Amino acid sequence: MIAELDEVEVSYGGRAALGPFSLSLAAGEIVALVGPSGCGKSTALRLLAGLEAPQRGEVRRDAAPGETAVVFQAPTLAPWLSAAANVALPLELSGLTRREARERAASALARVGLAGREAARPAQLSGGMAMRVSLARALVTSPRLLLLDEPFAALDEITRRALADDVLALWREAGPATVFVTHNVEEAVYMASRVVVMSPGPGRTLADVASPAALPRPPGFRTTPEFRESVEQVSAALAQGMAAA
Amino acid sequence: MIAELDEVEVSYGGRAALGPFSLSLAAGEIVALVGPSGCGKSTALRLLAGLEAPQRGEVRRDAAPGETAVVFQAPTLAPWLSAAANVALPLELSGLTRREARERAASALARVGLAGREAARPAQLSGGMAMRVSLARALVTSPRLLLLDEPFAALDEITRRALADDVLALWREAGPATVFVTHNVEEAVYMASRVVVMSPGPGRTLADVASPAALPRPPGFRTTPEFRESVEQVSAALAQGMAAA
Amino acid sequence: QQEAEAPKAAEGQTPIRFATDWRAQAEHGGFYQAVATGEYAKRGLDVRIVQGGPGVNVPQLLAAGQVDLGMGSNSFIVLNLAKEDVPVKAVAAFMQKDPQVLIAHEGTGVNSIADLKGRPILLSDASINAFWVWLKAKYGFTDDQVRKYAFSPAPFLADKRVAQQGYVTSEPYTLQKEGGINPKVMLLADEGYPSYATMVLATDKLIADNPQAVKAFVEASAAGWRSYLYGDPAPGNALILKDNPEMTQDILDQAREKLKSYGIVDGGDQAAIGRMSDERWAEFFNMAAKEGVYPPDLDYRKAYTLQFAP
Amino acid sequence: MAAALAPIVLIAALLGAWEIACRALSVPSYVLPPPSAVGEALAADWKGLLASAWNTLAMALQALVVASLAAQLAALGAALSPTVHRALRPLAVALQVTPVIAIAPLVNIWAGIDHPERAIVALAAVVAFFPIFSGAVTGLRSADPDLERLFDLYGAGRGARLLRLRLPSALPFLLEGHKVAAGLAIVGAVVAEFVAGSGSAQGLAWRILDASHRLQTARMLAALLALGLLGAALYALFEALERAGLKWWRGR
Amino acid sequence: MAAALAPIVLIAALLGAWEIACRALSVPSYVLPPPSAVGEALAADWKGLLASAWNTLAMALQALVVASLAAQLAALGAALSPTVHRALRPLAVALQVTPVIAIAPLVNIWAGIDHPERAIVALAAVVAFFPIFSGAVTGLRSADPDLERLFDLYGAGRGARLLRLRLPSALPFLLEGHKVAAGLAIVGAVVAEFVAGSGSAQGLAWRILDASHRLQTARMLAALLALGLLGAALYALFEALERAGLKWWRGR
Ligand SMILES: Nc1ncnc2c1ncn2[C@@H]1O[C@H](COP(=O)(O)OP(=O)(O)OP(=O)(O)O)[C@@H](O)[C@H]1O
Ligand SMILES: Nc1ncnc2c1ncn2[C@@H]1O[C@H](COP(=O)(O)OP(=O)(O)OP(=O)(O)O)[C@@H](O)[C@H]1O
Ligand SMILES: [Mg+2]
Ligand SMILES: [Mg+2]
Repeated sequence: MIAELDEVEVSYGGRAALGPFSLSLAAGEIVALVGPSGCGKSTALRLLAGLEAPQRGEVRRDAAPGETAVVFQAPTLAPWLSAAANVALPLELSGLTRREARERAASALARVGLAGREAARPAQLSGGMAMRVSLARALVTSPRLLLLDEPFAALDEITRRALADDVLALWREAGPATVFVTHNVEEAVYMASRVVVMSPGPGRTLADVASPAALPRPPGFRTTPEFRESVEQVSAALAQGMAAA
Repeated sequence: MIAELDEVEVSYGGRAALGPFSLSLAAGEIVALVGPSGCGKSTALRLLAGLEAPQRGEVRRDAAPGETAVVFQAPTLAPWLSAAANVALPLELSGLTRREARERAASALARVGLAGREAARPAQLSGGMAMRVSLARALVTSPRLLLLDEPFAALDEITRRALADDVLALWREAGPATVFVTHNVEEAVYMASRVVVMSPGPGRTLADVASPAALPRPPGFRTTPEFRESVEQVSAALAQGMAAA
Repeated sequence: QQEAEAPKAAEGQTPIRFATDWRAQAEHGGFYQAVATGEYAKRGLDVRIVQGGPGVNVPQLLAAGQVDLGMGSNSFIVLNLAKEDVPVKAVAAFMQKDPQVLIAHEGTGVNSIADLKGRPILLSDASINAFWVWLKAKYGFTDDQVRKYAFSPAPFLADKRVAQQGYVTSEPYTLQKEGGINPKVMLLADEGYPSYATMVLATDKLIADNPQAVKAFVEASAAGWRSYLYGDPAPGNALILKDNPEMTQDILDQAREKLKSYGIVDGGDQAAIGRMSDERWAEFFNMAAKEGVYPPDLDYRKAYTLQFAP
Repeated sequence: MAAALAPIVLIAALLGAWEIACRALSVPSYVLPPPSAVGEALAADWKGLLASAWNTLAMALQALVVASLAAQLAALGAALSPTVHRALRPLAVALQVTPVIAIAPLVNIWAGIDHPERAIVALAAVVAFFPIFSGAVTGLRSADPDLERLFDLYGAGRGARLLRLRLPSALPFLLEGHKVAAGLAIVGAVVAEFVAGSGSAQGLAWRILDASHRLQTARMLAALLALGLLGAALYALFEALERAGLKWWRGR
Repeated sequence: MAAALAPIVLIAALLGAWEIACRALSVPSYVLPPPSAVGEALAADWKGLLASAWNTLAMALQALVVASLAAQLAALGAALSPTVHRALRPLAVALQVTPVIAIAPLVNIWAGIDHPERAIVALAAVVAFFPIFSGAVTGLRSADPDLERLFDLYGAGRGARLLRLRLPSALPFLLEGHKVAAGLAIVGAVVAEFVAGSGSAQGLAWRILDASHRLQTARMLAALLALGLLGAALYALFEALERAGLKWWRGR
């Protein structure tokens, strides 16, 4: 167990935002979080990262500082740093030499399709590019706990699939426990070992759909009937939750 | 003709970002813009809005100030105003009384599923909620020219489809010439009378796929073979463009 | 508006506003005494004293008509007015000796002003083009001796080599009381420094329009000074303490004592209170003009009038 | 709790060290009196000090209000028209670098010898003007460029843009400017009193100056302490205002 | 072009009105001389004025450097430890509200009677300190909260967080603080020269005071004009710096 939410509840200014909600994340697991807009997915991610504390319930984490990487829903880049410097930042903070950090940053940027844009400032990048820099910064540190908040939302289908495979490749190498939020059900089923469907309003668990196949995915997985069936199952849970609200 | 880009080229700091690119938008048309991340879609939208001038080529517009509405890629809300006040802002600026503006804003917020959150500040909203406020602000003015930059990217499938139908309903009422950027090919084909596919790098037009059916969509349109065919066509053009790069 | 706010004169009295050059102190004692003992009222004047301060420019107040009469601290100030063609004249001098002193530490080999040659001296900005000119001319002092005096004697106390300027009525007592030393005090006037001090300035217009009022003011002030120095100073002191709450009785007492013992006001001759003379003005002007402070052809006589002086 | 005590402990330690140093080195009290002497002066004078401090505070607050209004009006004018901006900027800077003592005589004449408090307020306002003006000018230009673009699209006029976009965007800079200006208004009121307080003004300034001339350093430090407390209180007020303002502004 | 001329036209108009008013009302020149008289004084004195202005500028720049270093160090200390912050803040405010004239004698003693320039720099630095300190403190707290969260996650130490997040985030506020402080350093140098100069020192303060003592108001205004130009030039420099700095900071 790397991280666990145990019947947590969060509210802002008296308005319930999440829960009661539980989620347990074992080492090497990939969990997809899907649910309607505003149900508390980002909040759950912040709890898992230890950036916020719940009003009720408990959060248990087994990751030291520096072992967690997060991609926030909006690209959170330092405007005064180049793309490469932004990506190199966590490496430099963890003690790597500047040169090595920059080298690794450059290769991480190339991996997300931004070779040649190392020197660009965040303000000079398109929305999708900025999000990819943010993703590169998370992947470059080889974290034990990886938390991704809609990392591919601003990306076209092809780039999206390429990056999904990239995250899976990283996962094969280092095996970080991963939670990612997505609105794309197919993506959720393709990438995750488990898909957690949340209800609207203050989000609770509606369904917890295990993957029909082991990770990494067999080739052609997206076209198998098991895949379609899981997608149907998740979509149905989602639709049911929203209809009930 | 409401707006037209005529062989425009844009570059930033000597690096080509768009073009040469042409796009002509007739009254009452809905054009979807799809293309890989960083190809210049947002740039093209800014040109159409008259917020930026191209280095080469010409932009022609036939919309007075106040007749254009834009949803930027990131929700661009005033942090010091409530959701309702943000939406009411363009109305108040166009001379409506405060009361009427607030009433209309409230109904626009209800339309995007944010009834009851009128008083919330942008910082208290989730990413998808903020984007919906931004969309409500654009729709509330009944513009002649509507420019949407990935308005549904941060939304779940169900909310997304509901809002797409909402935009189409608005279009039926007021018939604004609309350009919207999306990464969802099915959405593009479903909503648009024409899908323009852009190439990577400095974006050019790769394909211009007309809709197989008239707007508004017949019921069950998403399951027709014509729909699937158009989707295939657009996807193929996209994949081809990226492979060539 | 000015009219409405002008002080109401008592029945038949001429209202006079008199601006001093500093906060109320014993150096203004005679004027306060004259107010307190009714010397002005007796002569048909309703006098209000307006205290000065660091930013109060008496000649400008006079020129702008904000006050009727003002105090001229020394002869340089009065001649500066003449040089700039300000239509103002000195009508009486209530200090025959300028109380300006130089102060040095005891036991540093300074026995007279001449011994200060080559030593650092703390001088205020206003002194540089005033008595410093005289010192340079008479003793061969040079500008590189000058250090800034901001009216705190602390830097003087901190450094034995240093000398400083001062008023005979003020700094020596401060140094004695707070600094615990008995410094060497040298009065410039005793070495022949020819400046008057504490003059009464009147505008040419007032002199022309209402010479009786000026005359009455000078007479009453002289009476006030006589009473303050040789009578009971309590009424004047009470007014001073009221106007300047920072003032204390001991400071007033010692200052009055110094004014008397050094003969500052009357130069040793009670009858001379308020007096000015052409010779003394000529002497002063010739000294200053020789040092280049004024053009030699300046008509210094327009700076004063002997019409009212006793 | 321990954290709240820390500054008190620090200050107590500083005072203790000062007292011991004064006694051990037998520093003459006109150079630097020990805190105990300052305390005595404070105890002896506190009534007068309180009255004077109140006087100075009243002047400073009036000056702050005047400066705030004038600076914000000027900044609004500058924001409405680049021409006004170019014309006002050098004047504002010139005003900032003009020493109070140089213009005091003119202001004294203008205010009239019977209204030294007007002169004091005017001079202190001159001192406090610039940080608010500069903050307002910078703040009025700091709006989110994308929001500016939206206002372009809405066809918003200059006035509407100013009131509904630039002014609220300027808030953080305005708050910062006022925080700096508050202290300047106080010191401005004191300095103005030095040079314009023709007798009837009874603030802290004359106490400080007189004590300094008379080498009564303990009395001077007591007055300075009162001034410092005044400044700290006003600053704390403005910092609380800034925190609340920013919280409101950001919406969380 | 027309826009560039506007301020010149405005200033010319103001000067014209002033000249006419002076002549029409025959204001005595020692109260307010007409601009032509100021111009003459300027023409007659310009060499000396230039030298004095240079002198004052040199003092002001040294003071600004000292103030900038001290204020930023203090702000960094405050950012590293809330305790230091709580302890420093009231001291900084007290320093801001302390009138230069009150501490001048002490500073004079400390600097030594033969080094008035040290005293001037120290006093002017005291005057310029606060806006930089306040701007730095505010700026160091203004980092994007999400970036702060990322630094939490990276397990960044206080030092690293300060250097790599808070300091760069503070840049806009630091620039604004320096802009305000630049003018204060100049006026601080002038005031310090009033109270701590070497009597014969040749800064602008001496010229202003001397002219004022001699009732040569035109000469005084010429010196004030030189001071204003100095301030405007320094301000323009800092504004250009601010613009360039912000452009760099934002990356566009
Ligand atoms: N700082 C805050 N203050 C007040 N309310 C907040 C705050 N942050 C989030 N909320 C509220 O908490 C709820 C959950 O927000 P959260 O961001 O977790 O949603 P989400 O599931 O990530 O939505 P989305 O898919 O739109 O990003 C929302 O109703 C939101 O308005
Ligand atoms: N202000 C700017 N300065 C420099 N370069 C810029 C600027 N704005 C955009 N660019 C560059 O222009 C190109 C096109 O950007 P644009 O935002 O139009 O892309 P996009 O198609 O909208 O991408 P996405 O789908 O990721 O939002 C990108 O390479 C981007 O780096
Ligand atoms: Mg979210
Ligand atoms: Mg874009």
